[in-house]
Amino acid sequence: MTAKKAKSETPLLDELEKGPWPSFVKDIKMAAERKPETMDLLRQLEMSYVEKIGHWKHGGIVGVTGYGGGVIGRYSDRPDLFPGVTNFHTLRVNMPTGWFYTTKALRTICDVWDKHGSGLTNFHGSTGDIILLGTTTDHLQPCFDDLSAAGFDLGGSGSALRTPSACVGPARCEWACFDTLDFINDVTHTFQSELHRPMWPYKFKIKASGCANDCVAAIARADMSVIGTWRDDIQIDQNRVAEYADAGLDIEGEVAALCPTGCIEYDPKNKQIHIDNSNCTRCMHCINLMCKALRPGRDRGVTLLIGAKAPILEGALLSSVIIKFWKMESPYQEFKDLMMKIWDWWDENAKMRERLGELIERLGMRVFLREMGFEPHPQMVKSPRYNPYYFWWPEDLGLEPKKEEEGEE
Amino acid sequence: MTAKKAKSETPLLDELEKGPWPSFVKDIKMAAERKPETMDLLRQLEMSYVEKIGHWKHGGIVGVTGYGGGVIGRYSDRPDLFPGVTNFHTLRVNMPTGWFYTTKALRTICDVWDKHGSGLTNFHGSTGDIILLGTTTDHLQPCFDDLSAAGFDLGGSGSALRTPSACVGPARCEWACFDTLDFINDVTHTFQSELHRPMWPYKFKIKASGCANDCVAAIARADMSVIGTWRDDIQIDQNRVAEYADAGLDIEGEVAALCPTGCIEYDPKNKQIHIDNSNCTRCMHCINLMCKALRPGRDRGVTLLIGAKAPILEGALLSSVIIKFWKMESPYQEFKDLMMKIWDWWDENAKMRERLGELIERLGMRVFLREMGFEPHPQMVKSPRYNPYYFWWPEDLGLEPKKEEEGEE
Amino acid sequence: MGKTDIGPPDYKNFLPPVIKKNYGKWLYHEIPRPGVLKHVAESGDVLWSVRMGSARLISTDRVREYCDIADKYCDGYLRFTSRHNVEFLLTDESRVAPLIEELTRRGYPIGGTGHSVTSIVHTQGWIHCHTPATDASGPVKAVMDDLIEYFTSMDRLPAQLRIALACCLNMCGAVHCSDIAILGIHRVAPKVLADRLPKLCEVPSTIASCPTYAIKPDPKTKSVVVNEERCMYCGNCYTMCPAMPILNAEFDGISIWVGGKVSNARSGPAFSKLAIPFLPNNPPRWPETVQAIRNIVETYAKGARKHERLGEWIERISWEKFFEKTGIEFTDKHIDDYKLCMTTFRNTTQFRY
Amino acid sequence: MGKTDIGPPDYKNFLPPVIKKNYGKWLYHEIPRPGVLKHVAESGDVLWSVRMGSARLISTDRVREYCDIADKYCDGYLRFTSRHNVEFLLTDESRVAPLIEELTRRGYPIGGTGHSVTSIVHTQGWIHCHTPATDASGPVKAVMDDLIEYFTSMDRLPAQLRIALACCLNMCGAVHCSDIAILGIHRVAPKVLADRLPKLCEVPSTIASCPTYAIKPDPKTKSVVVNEERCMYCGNCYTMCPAMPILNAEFDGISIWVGGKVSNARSGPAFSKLAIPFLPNNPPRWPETVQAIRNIVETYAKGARKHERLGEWIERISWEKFFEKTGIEFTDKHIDDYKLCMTTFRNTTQFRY
Ligand code: SRM
Ligand code: SRM
Ligand code: SRM
Ligand code: SRM
Ligand code: SF4
Ligand code: SF4
Ligand code: SF4
Ligand code: SF4
Ligand code: SF4
Ligand code: SF4
Ligand code: SF4
Ligand code: SF4
Repeated sequence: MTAKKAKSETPLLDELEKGPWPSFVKDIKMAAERKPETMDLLRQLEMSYVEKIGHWKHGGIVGVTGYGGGVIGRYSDRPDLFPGVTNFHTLRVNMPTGWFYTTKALRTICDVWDKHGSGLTNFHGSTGDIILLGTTTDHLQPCFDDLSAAGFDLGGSGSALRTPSACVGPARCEWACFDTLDFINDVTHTFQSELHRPMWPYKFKIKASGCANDCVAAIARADMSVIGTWRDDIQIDQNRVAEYADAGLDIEGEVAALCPTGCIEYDPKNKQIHIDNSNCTRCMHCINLMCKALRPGRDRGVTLLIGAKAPILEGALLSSVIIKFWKMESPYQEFKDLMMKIWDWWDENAKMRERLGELIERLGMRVFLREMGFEPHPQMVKSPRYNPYYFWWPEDLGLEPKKEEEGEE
Repeated sequence: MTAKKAKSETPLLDELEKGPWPSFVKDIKMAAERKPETMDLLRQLEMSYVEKIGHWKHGGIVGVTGYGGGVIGRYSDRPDLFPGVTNFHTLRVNMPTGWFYTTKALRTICDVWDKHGSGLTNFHGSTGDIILLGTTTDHLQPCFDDLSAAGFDLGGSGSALRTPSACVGPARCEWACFDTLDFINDVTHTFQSELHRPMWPYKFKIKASGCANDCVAAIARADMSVIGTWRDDIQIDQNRVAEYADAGLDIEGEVAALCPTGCIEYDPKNKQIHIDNSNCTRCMHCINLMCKALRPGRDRGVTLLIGAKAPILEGALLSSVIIKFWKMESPYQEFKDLMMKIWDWWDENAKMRERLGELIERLGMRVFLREMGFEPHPQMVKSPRYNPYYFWWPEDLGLEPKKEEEGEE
Repeated sequence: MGKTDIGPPDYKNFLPPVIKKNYGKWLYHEIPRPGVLKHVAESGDVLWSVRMGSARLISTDRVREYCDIADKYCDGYLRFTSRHNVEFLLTDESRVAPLIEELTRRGYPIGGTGHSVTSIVHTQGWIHCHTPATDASGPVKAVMDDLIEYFTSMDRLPAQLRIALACCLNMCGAVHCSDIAILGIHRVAPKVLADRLPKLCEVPSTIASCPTYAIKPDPKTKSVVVNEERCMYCGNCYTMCPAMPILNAEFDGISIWVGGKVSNARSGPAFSKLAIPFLPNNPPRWPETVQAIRNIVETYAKGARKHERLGEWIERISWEKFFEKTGIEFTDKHIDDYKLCMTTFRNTTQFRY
Repeated sequence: MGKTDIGPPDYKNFLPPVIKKNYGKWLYHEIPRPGVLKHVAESGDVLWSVRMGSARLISTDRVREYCDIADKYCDGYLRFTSRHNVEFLLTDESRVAPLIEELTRRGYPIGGTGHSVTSIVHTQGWIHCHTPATDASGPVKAVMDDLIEYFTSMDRLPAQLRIALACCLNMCGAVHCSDIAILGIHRVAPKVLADRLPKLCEVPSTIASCPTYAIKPDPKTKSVVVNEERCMYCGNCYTMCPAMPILNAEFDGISIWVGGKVSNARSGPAFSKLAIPFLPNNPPRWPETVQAIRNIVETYAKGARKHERLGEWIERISWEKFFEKTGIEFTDKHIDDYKLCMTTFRNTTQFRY
């Protein structure tokens, strides 16, 4: 064993085979046993570990017929040393919504990938796709063809709709306030062209969580964040409340005292809780702690927030509320119409590589609301403006509207 | 009476003679009785009330010999109608620190002003000066000469140091953590030239409050805000605490529960309070409510904050902490040195009409700290940065420092 | 010619003896009744201060009247506060009641202490300035007439309530951090007097004066043009260049801002936020403004907990409830669209319906 | 050629029968032990989920192994979580313990539920990307090896703790809102390959790519120059233009960010804030990074109250105490100097010493 180590080509990486957490190095070696080219990935990576620098060239454009995305082109900058990864492109495969699989489906993907690629994958990419990691240019189209035949399609990349994702929702979670899976699956199928053919100023992401716990981090990273909520009262089973108390939960300290609006009153004598629902902001904390006793209300739907993104270019943004409450039911036409409207406006007005949130930042929320025909409401803001630099529409003053110049800059 | 009203030239303004709050209209009429020109002020104002628009021309530059400021030039745009206010300039007279007066001093000012001006004043302007409101160009120098002879001097205007101001402080307030009056008086005398001869990119304001209650609103409106504080423990007289309790103060609800850091524990049985001073942020709330029982600590000094200003141009700013704690004792040399250093840096780097806070916003706090030789500390920020766009000094990396290019833009 | 740079007179010469003696040695204070402060020194000495409202814009006659009163009751000592109230300073308790009586007889309001509405910090307006969008002294008089009971009492409000007025966006009062701010606003872009501009102003600095880059050079006229879509009427170009007048009788008026504060007590200093984007200039009594402020004050007084400043109350109940309870309409003007706007958007599903 | 636009396969075909039957009708859940979720439906049906850590970067062999296990215990049903853990889905309680036993025997960690450190969301790093300042899988492996006891337990932490890693400022994980974020950073300006740039890139769009306006045209070379004073190494120019490489073996490394969160529970979503500006790339085990994170985790675990997320804890104790307790040095890098910096400054005298 020690003898073998000593002769290893990848002594640094070998170190990462040890330890309790599953080792990607083991998996690369596993794949390399069947696919010798894949060993060049490990070798190149070892060189990176020694030199502390990456060895991939700036991505090139490769793809499959009919699509403008779904493939990330990648080339080694040392094909002389690592010919096996001279080109090593990635395919993004749209995962089944909610990341549910049968072993049959999974094995099918493995079969295709063993035929066409490195044998390495990511389950999953951080947008949610199945990442088939590393193949050559000539295998892209055949690989796609086989995937398609097996019922799989590519996900998004480039200036297109990115693969939408949903929390596990009604499939397993008692708090899902709408059908996240059906919704995302439906929307994904509706917007196939937007997903596969980049034609916008930049990327656009849609993510849906069934409740405010936001288990797909939609508010942090989706241009359109769809979050389940309700608008009536939290359902309370007082007997179950008493059971929690009897079981030793400190309802006063752990539940009531941590309610962000202080709207829970706990009566320790009768072991009952009273919620002032008019002040409840549906944050989920009390429900999270007492799921047997408390449930979301019955009148359920979603809150829509828009604009989240990572820092590049103008700084990170979180999504912000534009619709307080919508019923969200199949076939989701109202939502789809809204998406088309938003994309049209964005497409028309945005600069290259300007995400929706940045465009709104530049042109002003009031312009966006007006274009969408939405009424402003205080729930859209943490607080109203504190600078006095606000605009009046000519119509507000009974004057002639001016010719549109907004797109100009 | 009604008959007289009917014939009034200023029926709208006459309306404002009524009502319980002191009426400026009465005072203008009072002055006008002695100074007929002053009646033209009321007449012009009545025209403004009818037309809903001001009638003063854009200010012109007038002044007294040797000074670049202290006078605000003002001309009517209807000298044809209101010859009495054809020119109607204002003198800013530096108030005695803390706005304390003897009647003798006040009467002296009145005498000078009755001789040279409209007989109208503001006690005081919102920066703190005595405003002598309205005189002609030819009276400016004689008025100044008489004021000077009486021991008064002009305050600031233009791109200069503005009249510094202080809360009543140790003269009457049990919470003054340093001598606000002596400090401001001293600093004002030291920086007479900076006050009277505009030579900076824009105005600069200094205000000092003896404690965090900030009774001169320094943090909201002074480029340099000096706020008294302490760094040891709040002094507690437990007998007095008990007296408050006996007198019916809800110490738990009104004091402890409103402490922003929750660092007060109240023991209702013994009527004692315990303060965890390591978490006390010296907000003053508990002391404000129980001044007989609680007093600021004994090791007193100031916190320095910089950069406040009104919204023009780049948006309003509040001052922010740069020095956590300084002893602040006569002759305040360390403070004065700091001011010179700050002004030098600002003067060298600021664009026209760029306040200190805006300059720091543009060039970065790190540049300011480095120039001042201050160590960064977490108390300077509400929270560390959340964008990853930070700079490394070449020295941080062991590289050659680059040539200064900051002033360039 | 007068001596220059003598600076202000030494305040020490103006301090009453009791202050000189107990300077820096005050022990505690009480507010036995509205407008009356009783400061007790470590020595046991007592200083009484009687606080009285003032129009701020006053005649020398008025100042002399103050002096007469101070001579009669206060051995000639008085001061003004940072909010322009007058404080008569006495040591003899027995003269406090007669002083108050005389002040009241002369028509002066006594108060402004503790949980009250104190004087409105304000500015020049149509009395003396060139950029006002409203008057200063007039609206202040109208509002204080209306709120007088809040000045002369200390039991009608949960906490102190500070109102300020500025007649234009220069904001010469500290209105940007007031419980309630009254702010004059313009609503149409400045006119460009193209013929006079090249003579009166520098084109580059005029262009640079605009925070929203609405001003562009006009090579034809050697003057400038304003892109009205981008102008938010701040008036800064007019400050820099007299050939760009912005005053407009038809569209100028008042906006109302709420929830600011200066003290560090409990919560830190905070900016005031927009409550009402526009109210008309309606001299002499600005009834819409008076009524709007009374509505906010009363709603606050009814809803807030003890010691809760207006802004602290709103933070607790939420802005949506503030708009609901006051009945004030929420508009697109309320939503920030200036540089820091993204920090004001609601990035959470947490809200009240 | 394959059919296009067929979209993802219908997830309904992949749901186990118990889910199909109880879809949308779940009543409550319990977490009987770390890594095991018990969901009870209104019908009384029970679904067991056993959660297992995964390297995410896995071979098809590994996927087939998962399948074998799922076939053996779960009638062929399994899923992955939004954080790349594997969940085996069963209805038969009696098979839960044997499943766990087998997984453990095969060396898989079970956990990631409740108040635990779950899998680290991460990115490509040196495995597949062109802009990384560090590797992804390597640091993740090193950190998780070290924190394994926090993955497999639920009683060591006050609340859930979410770690994410991104290898460059593009931040392909949601690292900007993580309890702890590991972020690869560059620290020197890109080199300009002036000879190749005019061929490979558009000059105007290269200039426009820089958020701090550090790039200017260079008429001489028809290329561009970088003002190094203004460059903060974001790498966006390199994304746009391959002729501006930014990778640098000597100066690239890792920064650590803390206190972000995504859920709306109690407090709203929040960005992570800078804790440690730089740690060196030290493969294969990045000991400085591992140690820094352990220190933060332990300090938090010791100090926070139950249910308090890392950021909620810091908000309560203050940032100054965070730096004091963790012993992390506060530097000028921590002070924001980008667009919204003024909103991060301390505008109050309220602080702890
Ligand atoms: C006289 C004056 C200082 C001066 O140098 O002139 C003053 C005097 C006192 N202030 Fe003040 N404050 C004065 C302006 C201010 C200001 C500035 C302003 O309003 O522009 C503030 C900040 C306002 C803000 O936060 O927006 C101010 C915030 C306070 C506070 C903090 C209250 C709070 O809870 O936020 C206290 C504490 C208290 O009232 O218990 C205080 C307390 C006091 C005490 C009790 C201090 C003392 O022990 O003597 C004085 C009497 C208070 C009273 O009137 O009830 N003073 N005080 C100012 C009187 C103004 C007036 O005529 O109304
Ligand atoms: C007289 C006074 C208002 C009053 O009625 O009390 C005043 C009056 C003027 N201010 Fe002011 N400011 C006055 C205190 C303030 C304050 C409050 C303060 O000093 O505490 C502020 C906000 C604090 C600040 O400085 O940020 C203030 C912020 C401004 C600004 C905006 C400055 C900024 O950086 O945002 C301008 C615009 C300018 O400088 O061009 C301005 C400009 C002006 C001008 C000179 C008009 C102009 O555009 O040139 C006004 C002359 C009016 C006149 O004709 O008499 N005034 N000005 C105050 C000075 C009296 C005194 O000396 O005691
Ligand atoms: C399986 C998964 C959804 C999925 O579609 O894959 C999921 C499942 C559950 N989440 Fe989640 N969450 C999942 C990602 C998330 C995320 C997203 C993320 O981390 O990137 C979040 C937001 C994280 C954040 O705030 O930074 C998230 C915030 C929560 C919360 C809020 C906790 C809090 O106090 O902030 C709860 C409530 C709770 O734990 O009591 C919750 C609760 C739950 C419950 C109890 C819901 C239920 O009744 O079934 C599920 C089991 C929780 C557990 O593991 O203890 N889930 N959950 C995700 C598992 C990730 C993993 O493998 O570790
Ligand atoms: C594969 C993946 C990381 C992973 O290992 O999981 C990834 C990889 C890349 N991302 Fe990403 N991003 C991935 C999810 C994300 C996410 C997370 C998400 O989608 O939820 C984000 C943050 C959310 C957001 O969009 O704001 C993200 C923000 C970026 C950005 C910055 C975008 C911005 O507006 O701030 C870039 C830069 C760009 O687009 O030029 C970027 C660019 C890239 C590129 C294409 C590199 C480039 O500059 O062109 C990377 C290709 C790596 C490679 O060679 O394989 N990637 N990227 C993720 C996609 C997998 C999937 O489809 O499931
Ligand atoms: S977001 Fe809500 S509904 Fe969806 S899985 Fe998480 S807790 Fe359940
Ligand atoms: S959901 Fe949140 S806000 Fe509503 S009662 Fe429960 S803890 Fe309070
Ligand atoms: S700021 Fe403090 S010390 Fe000065 S008067 Fe106000 S309460 Fe007293
Ligand atoms: S001064 Fe403020 S922070 Fe300190 S104990 Fe008193 S109330 Fe608490
Ligand atoms: S606020 Fe504006 S209009 Fe009023 S005095 Fe100040 S500068 Fe003049
Ligand atoms: S008023 Fe303000 S926004 Fe309008 S043009 Fe002038 S400077 Fe620009
Ligand atoms: S974070 Fe940066 S380096 Fe890492 S995968 Fe994304 S784009 Fe590539
Ligand atoms: S790395 Fe970023 S900041 Fe530096 S030049 Fe390139 S785009 Fe500009």
